[in-house]
Amino acid sequence: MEQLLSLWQGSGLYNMGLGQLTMIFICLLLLYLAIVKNFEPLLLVPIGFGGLLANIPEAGLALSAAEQAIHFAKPEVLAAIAQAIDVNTTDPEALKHLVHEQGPSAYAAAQAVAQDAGYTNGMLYSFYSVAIGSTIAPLLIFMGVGAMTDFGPLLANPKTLFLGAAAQFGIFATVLGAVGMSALGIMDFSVEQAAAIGIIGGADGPTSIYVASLLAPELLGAIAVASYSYMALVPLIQPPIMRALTTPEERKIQMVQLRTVSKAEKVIFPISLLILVALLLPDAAPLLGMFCFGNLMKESGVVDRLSDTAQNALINIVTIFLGLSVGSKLVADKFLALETLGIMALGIVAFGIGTASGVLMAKIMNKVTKTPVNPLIGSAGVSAVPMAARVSNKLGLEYNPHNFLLMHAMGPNVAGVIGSAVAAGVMIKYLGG
Amino acid sequence: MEQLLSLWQGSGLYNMGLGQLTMIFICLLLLYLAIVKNFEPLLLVPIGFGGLLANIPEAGLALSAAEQAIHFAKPEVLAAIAQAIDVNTTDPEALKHLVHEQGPSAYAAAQAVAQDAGYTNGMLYSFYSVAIGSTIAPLLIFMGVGAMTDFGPLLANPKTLFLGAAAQFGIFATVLGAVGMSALGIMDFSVEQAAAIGIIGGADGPTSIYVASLLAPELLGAIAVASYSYMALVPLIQPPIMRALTTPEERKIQMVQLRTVSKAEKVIFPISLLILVALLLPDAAPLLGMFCFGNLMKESGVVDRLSDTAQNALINIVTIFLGLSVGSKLVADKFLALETLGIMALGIVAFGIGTASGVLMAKIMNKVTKTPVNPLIGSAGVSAVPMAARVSNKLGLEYNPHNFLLMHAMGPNVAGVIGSAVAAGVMIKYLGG
Amino acid sequence: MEQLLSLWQGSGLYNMGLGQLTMIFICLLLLYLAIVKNFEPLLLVPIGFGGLLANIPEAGLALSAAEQAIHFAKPEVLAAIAQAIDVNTTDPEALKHLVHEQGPSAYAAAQAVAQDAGYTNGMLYSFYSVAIGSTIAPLLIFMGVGAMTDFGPLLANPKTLFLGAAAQFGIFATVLGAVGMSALGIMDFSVEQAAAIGIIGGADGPTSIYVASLLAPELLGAIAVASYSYMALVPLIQPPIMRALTTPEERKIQMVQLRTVSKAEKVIFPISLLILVALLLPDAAPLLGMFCFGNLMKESGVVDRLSDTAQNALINIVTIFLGLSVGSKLVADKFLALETLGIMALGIVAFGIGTASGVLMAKIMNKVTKTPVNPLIGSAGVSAVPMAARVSNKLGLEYNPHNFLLMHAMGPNVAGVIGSAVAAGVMIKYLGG
Amino acid sequence: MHSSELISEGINLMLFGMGFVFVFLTLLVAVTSFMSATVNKLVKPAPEATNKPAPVSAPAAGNDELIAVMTAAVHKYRSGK
Amino acid sequence: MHSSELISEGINLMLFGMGFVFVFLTLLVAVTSFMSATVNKLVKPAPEATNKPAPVSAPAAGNDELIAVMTAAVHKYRSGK
Amino acid sequence: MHSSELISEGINLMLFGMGFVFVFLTLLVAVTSFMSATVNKLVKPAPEATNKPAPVSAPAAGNDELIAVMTAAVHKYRSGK
Ligand code: NA
Ligand code: NA
Ligand code: NA
Repeated sequence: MEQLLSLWQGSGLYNMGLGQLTMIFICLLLLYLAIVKNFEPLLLVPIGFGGLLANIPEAGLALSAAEQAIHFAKPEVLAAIAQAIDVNTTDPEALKHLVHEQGPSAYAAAQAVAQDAGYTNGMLYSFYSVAIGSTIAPLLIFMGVGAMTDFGPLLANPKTLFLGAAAQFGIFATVLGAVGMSALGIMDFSVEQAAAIGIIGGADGPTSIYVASLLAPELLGAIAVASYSYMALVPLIQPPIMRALTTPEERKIQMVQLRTVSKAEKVIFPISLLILVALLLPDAAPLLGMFCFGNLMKESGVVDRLSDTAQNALINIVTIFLGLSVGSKLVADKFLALETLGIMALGIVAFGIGTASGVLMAKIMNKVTKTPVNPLIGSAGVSAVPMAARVSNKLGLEYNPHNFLLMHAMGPNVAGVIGSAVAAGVMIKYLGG
Repeated sequence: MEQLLSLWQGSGLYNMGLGQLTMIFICLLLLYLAIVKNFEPLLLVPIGFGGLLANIPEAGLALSAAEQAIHFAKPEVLAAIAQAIDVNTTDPEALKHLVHEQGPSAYAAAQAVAQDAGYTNGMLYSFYSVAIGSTIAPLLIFMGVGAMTDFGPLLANPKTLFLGAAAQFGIFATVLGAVGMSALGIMDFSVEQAAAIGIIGGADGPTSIYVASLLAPELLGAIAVASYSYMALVPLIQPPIMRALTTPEERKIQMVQLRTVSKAEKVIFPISLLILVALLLPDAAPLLGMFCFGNLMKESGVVDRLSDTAQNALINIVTIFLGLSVGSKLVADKFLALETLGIMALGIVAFGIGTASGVLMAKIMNKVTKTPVNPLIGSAGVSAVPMAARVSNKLGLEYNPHNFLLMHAMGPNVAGVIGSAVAAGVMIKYLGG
Repeated sequence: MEQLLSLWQGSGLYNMGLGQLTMIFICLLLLYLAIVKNFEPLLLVPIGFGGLLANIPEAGLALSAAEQAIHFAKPEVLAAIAQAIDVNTTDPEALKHLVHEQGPSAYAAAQAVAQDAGYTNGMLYSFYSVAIGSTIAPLLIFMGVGAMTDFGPLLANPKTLFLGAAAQFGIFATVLGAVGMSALGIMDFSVEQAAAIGIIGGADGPTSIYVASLLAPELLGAIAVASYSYMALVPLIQPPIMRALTTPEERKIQMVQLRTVSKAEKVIFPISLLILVALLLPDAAPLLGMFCFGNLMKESGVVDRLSDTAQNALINIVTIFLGLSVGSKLVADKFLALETLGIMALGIVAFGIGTASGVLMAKIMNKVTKTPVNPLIGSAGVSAVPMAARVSNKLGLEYNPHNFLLMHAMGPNVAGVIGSAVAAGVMIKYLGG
Repeated sequence: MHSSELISEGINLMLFGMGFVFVFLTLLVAVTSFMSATVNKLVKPAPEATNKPAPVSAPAAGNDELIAVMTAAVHKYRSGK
Repeated sequence: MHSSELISEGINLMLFGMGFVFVFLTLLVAVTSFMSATVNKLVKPAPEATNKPAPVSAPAAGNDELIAVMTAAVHKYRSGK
Repeated sequence: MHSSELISEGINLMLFGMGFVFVFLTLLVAVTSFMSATVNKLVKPAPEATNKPAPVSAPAAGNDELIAVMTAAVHKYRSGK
């Protein structure tokens, strides 16, 4: 009888909180968008499912041993944890936060106490620590993306790098917006959080996750969800902005055929880029270093088996764990906050401003240089590879059925990847250093 | 000369114990069964080879740094370890056990002492810690199995879930048998150990390993070997029981053609199952969660590259490490015990009772409902996917050459996987909580 | 303004040292050799790129948290580290070395201090710890190589094992050379370092890295680079030696057709080899154990999916991390030393002596036994699979266009792999025990 | 643990365990049947329609030749193959 | 942090950030253009020559039938496929 | 370490090392030859018989069309492909 009762009291139904219920619906919505509406399913399926797992009451899959110990709140364990992290309170709610604020050594001590008391890390917590806490997963994804990227169009027309630069204005404008909202008292974002939110405007999932894991891990769930959702929405977000800022004549501009790029150029480019990073912005080295490494493996042509693995088995394995790990951050007390609404709002603003800046930059370039640039490719500078380039192409064809902009738009598109990684490096340098 | 002597005294020949020799023969037997007799070779080849490695004298591949330090028994190191784990003896035999009994922190302290003294973890010990100690390997195998499982036949005929439920009686009857043997003084199993042994009757390798790693890691080697051996023997174990419990007429029963199952049902099923787990039995969430995740990746059809990786590269990599890690538990002092014989005996009883329960449940269902159920598919409820379903089919054809039971038997077959995962969750809740 | 200054003072250009600049050029040279000259690109591309990353000023990608803390040298952090490792100095240069010399516990304490002060492990340092510090990466590469190796030619003519034995003389002669140079005061190698350098003569990358990681991690970068560079140079190094030691008649010797080898022999061979290792040299068990495991997976024919993964996805993933990790050791203060020149010189001597010993052993065998052995296959005993066997074949064809030596040379070639793994085991036993 | 306690623990575990397994799977039968009924009512015929969402199916699709031009690998990755 | 400080931090970050992004990418344009010009002067026509280094291309190559005889897997690994 | 010690260590290592390598590989020659002789006596002709155990070869095999019906993936996994 006692056991029956314990089974019932340990069941999810008995323990389900309103927050968890809400989060479960949100995760089901994410799965719906991913599976039925094809919203970046590679990430949103694992993220959504990870979110479901993280919100199973009492399972504690997203909690560390110490967090579980605090959740179950046996007085003697609470006391031991309080002693281990050298605080005076044994209130569970207070300890929940304090255990993370006393530095890594104190946290390790609390973990040891909890493990001695029989608690273990939840599965998703372990995934998160290994995949994101160590920053390794986004870096490996970036390596794989590098191995899939063709810099040919960029090398044929390096000026499109300016479009990739301009589109990063979305990032920094959003940072300003976020601190502005905090200054006005609407939200309560720190500068670090504002920076992590801004990077959503970079339209690059792994970059967003990498920056958020370093500067604002508490917002990582919302930032990743916003980032991938808006990337999926690029075909809806960008066209109105592109139309508003261009005249029909501009949209019909035909661009000169891209020159052929030699193999040697393609091999040397990732090395040049890395050296430039090394000289100017060491803080972007992990991100751009792995990106260049992946690209060099591809372009060198002598390590095809490594390049294939980086593009397939390895990136797929990492994507599974990255997604589940991000999902572990979709727990009610972290996600169901006003901040998440702010992040969603700021994220779409960031996309919009980035798109606009790219288009306007293309118009400026048209004023300054003689080779014509169709401003529709400017919007591809936000990255969201290759969706944004495809959008440019589609709009171009609408106004001039012989004007294939796809390859032209791939230049700013990959430039946008570099641009937001550089922006990420600046922010880490500025705020994390 | 001195070095020659040390080489000789460090050689395996000089140090070979009778136990290790016996274990080497047992492991060779496992390899023989796997390679020549095709007994679940995917697991038994790595397990057998891991067992060989683990029994190499003096190599200590299956030992932690602390265990190696205790094995080599330098007095000052023993004293330091004794102090680190706060016990009064420096007797190596005693320390060997005590070092594991003083909790994780004490063990970590002993490890630090041993590492400072120059000892390192053996290769297989490291594999075990990462793969099984963390419970990650069986969970990833389960994810891969989920991505390979087709719930179509189950969805077409959900009542076959009852067969999967009934077959779990083998598990619980065996638990009772194990505690009975202990009560009679024949064996000395704790309830936790009895539960881990019972799960052999679930005929599901990863579930067995997962439960054993949580409830009775000291028996993991024997349990895994029994589990996979008996799964390979299903075509020998089941038919006599199936014949004994059915009449020729029953065996000839033809079942109605299964209806087509829509894609949407297949996509929603793993999510429904997960939510039911979340509501009723959070302790089964890691196991069934990963299973459902794998299945959702497969059925959603939008993340084929992740699903392919989960079914191939990832599950293969994990299988290699899981097998070697299980092999690390095939060391003489843990395996060559009366308990192992008990486990082997109980394991086959579990399979037998499970088979019988499934068949009998099908006969009961035939009494209660009007749609006919061939009782031969009941035995497939033990899982052992897809071997048990194939056995049902083969016996069916013997008595009625037009009666193809395979697809009908796949329903209870996959239901058995869910059933034993639920049983595992109950035991973890009941005994581990 | 302050921030601009900090950006500039944190840039690579401002902080670039001469050593780092030199190392960057060396790494570019390695990439050039790998990509353009096809020098073992599978390893040298990741090693070279890892070296570039490791030498980015201020990025500290190859440094642990403690090393970074010492590099940035905040007085209070230095004091805390000094206290943690129980030394009296706070001089950064001194601490840099002391932190590694006080044993693992002290190092862990220093790491904890550094992490509490906000420093984290560099990316490449983490890769190195997981891949090489744990010795797992070279072992997995060896498993994959085992799964790719065909022992057929060796089993058809087991006497070629003597050639593989003889060629290991290069290893031990080089050890003697290295200690000789130290005795003469030209270099300053310890016996452990000499042993690790000698293994270069084994012409086996993973064996070299494994031994170096155990006996002389501080030389690992130079040893790995020498090992792979000389393996790529085998077609230039070996022919002159082979010509000098053989007469034209000897080079024309035709060898008897190899007999067919049965599947059963191939399956039993890796098990026999492992048992011999277990009986005689437990210290070679990890290396040869994983090699035999890979080969058994391949030859058993019942676990093809595991064998395929070991030969493809898994070995590729491991190669990427192994290469980057080795690259992390190409930092100026460790690589730009006289010792590196000594290692390069000794390495080529080792290759040369090994080649000569193999050829001479073949000539001796020709004196002793009646079945003729073409001495050109003796050089293949150094391993460098399959390059050295190809060189034997090419030289043989030059002198007798009907004399195909390739399969005959594969015997000593794979024997050389076993031989140098045994040599590695002896050294680890002798020096590490 | 006394042998009688051990036995009673075993019996308890058996009763609770089997009971729970049956309750759980019975509920699963109910949920599944209900789900199937609902889905089949809503989705109705064409079960193959949901079956294969066009591999790319991004709103921008349609101009297939162009897409073929695109960096094949990135494309492959994004489209979830 | 005071709200005015917060705003000024944000403005600083925006100015430095966008400035740096432009400086960096401008330099990259310069480096890339220079690199392309140099490479194309040096390497000249046949861009496909460098493209596909013969799969083995070890100095020992040439006797292709023989190589075909070789243990296929080891070969495949070493040749970087 | 004194240079004379160092040298003598080096000589020791060389002697022991080469000696052991030869002893080990000589034993391996013996073991291998004995193993091959035994195996070839026992297994006799048909070397290809052992070569390819039927891919499934589970006692239940035989009705191949049926097996083809089975969930392809699970089957593939279990049969060790
Ligand atoms: Na971007
Ligand atoms: Na089961
Ligand atoms: Na060798």
